[in-house]
Amino acid sequence: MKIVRISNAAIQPDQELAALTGLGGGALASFTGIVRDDGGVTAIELEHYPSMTEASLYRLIEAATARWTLLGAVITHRVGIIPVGAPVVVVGTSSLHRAEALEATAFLIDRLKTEAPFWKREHYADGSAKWVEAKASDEARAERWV
Amino acid sequence: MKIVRISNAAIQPDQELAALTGLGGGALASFTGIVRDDGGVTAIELEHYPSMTEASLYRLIEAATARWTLLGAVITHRVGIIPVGAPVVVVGTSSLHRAEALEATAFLIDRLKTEAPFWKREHYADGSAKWVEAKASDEARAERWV
Amino acid sequence: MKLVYFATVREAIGLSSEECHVPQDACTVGDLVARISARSEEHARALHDLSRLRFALDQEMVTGDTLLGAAQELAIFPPVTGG
Amino acid sequence: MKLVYFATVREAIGLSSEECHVPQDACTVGDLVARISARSEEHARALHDLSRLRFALDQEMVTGDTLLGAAQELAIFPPVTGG
Repeated sequence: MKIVRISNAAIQPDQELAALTGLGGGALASFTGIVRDDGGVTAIELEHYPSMTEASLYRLIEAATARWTLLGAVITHRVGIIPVGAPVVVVGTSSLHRAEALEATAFLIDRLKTEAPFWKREHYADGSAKWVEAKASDEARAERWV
Repeated sequence: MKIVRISNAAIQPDQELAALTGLGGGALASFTGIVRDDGGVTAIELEHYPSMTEASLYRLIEAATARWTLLGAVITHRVGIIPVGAPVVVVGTSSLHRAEALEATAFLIDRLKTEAPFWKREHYADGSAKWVEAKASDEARAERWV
Repeated sequence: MKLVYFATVREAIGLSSEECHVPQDACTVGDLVARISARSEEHARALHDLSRLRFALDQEMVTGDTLLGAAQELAIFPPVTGG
Repeated sequence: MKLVYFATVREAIGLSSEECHVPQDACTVGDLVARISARSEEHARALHDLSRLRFALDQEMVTGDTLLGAAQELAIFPPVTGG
């Protein structure tokens, strides 16, 4: 069970993860990324590369299932304008035992941050906007999985 | 925000985790343990040490918040008879950035498995029941956090 | 002192809890457990292998060499298996 | 070949995509990007620092030294920042 979804509309983490239940797994791990009110940010805007995005997320899931025995994995990423407090991304995995689901979930979000074709712009109350710079710490976390 | 709950009734992971949203965090990680149909198991039965259980889980959350900067943490554990496919335990954490929530969630479930006063008995279709033995692999995972 | 038993220990002894007078010469958890084993054949069977037992003194996990002090409750149980 | 631009690259060039004839002597992604920079001042500004650019050839992430081969689409963009 491998599900990738790109959504322009608000995402509900529990709905995205619902497909992971009932697979017979004993462990379900998930990560949800939420827009933070970071120094006056009112919303973020997510641009992506439509013809590449889904395939890129699917490849991440393939890499995770090659590495760990998973019963299922889900990645849902929202695009467009996303207000503070709303989920941007939901990653979830199911496995028989907990180590696999916990590690695969961390792997998927770490690699998504450095490999999936999304770009984030922060919007401020005064109407200005600023592209977010890639972080060296994200590169370092992704490197852990190489 | 530190919440510990022991429940005799069915638990809904998303309801248990709801308190973690709206804390201003950018990251929410969670783990749900589910009863597996393991070699004909129809249900498990969870015994616990009522006067110790909540304090023990609360201490785990204290240990996690001493180690990582968390905005919130939740542990809900079900006790009594729990059918196959139902959640046994839900652990969730919220933090500004993802590393803290991902690591703290793994820490909490790993330590819960070796330190919290719960004992599990498997029930089979023929009416028999068997206490689950503690696993060396759980000890090993908990040791990683020492 | 109140003794409380859980899981396989509770089943083997056939009791959830019982009272116990702490003898003068029982200083540690291990000492007291050795005394409790003498209570019956069931106690002896349940408590003979200390390495397979875990203890909590006043609801805090402790090891066999912990001093009893003024504790009110000793819990004896197998390694935990929750989650 | 189709060129597609995203985020800061798209904004600096002022286009989401454009067509481009691949010259005979442009063998690698880096070669082609160097040729594209000559198109305008905006292209030059957007593409001058290869170390701050990332590339995808037919929707697969590649590095500047990757051969163009028979690829149909080159995407040029800054390091990704999703999640």
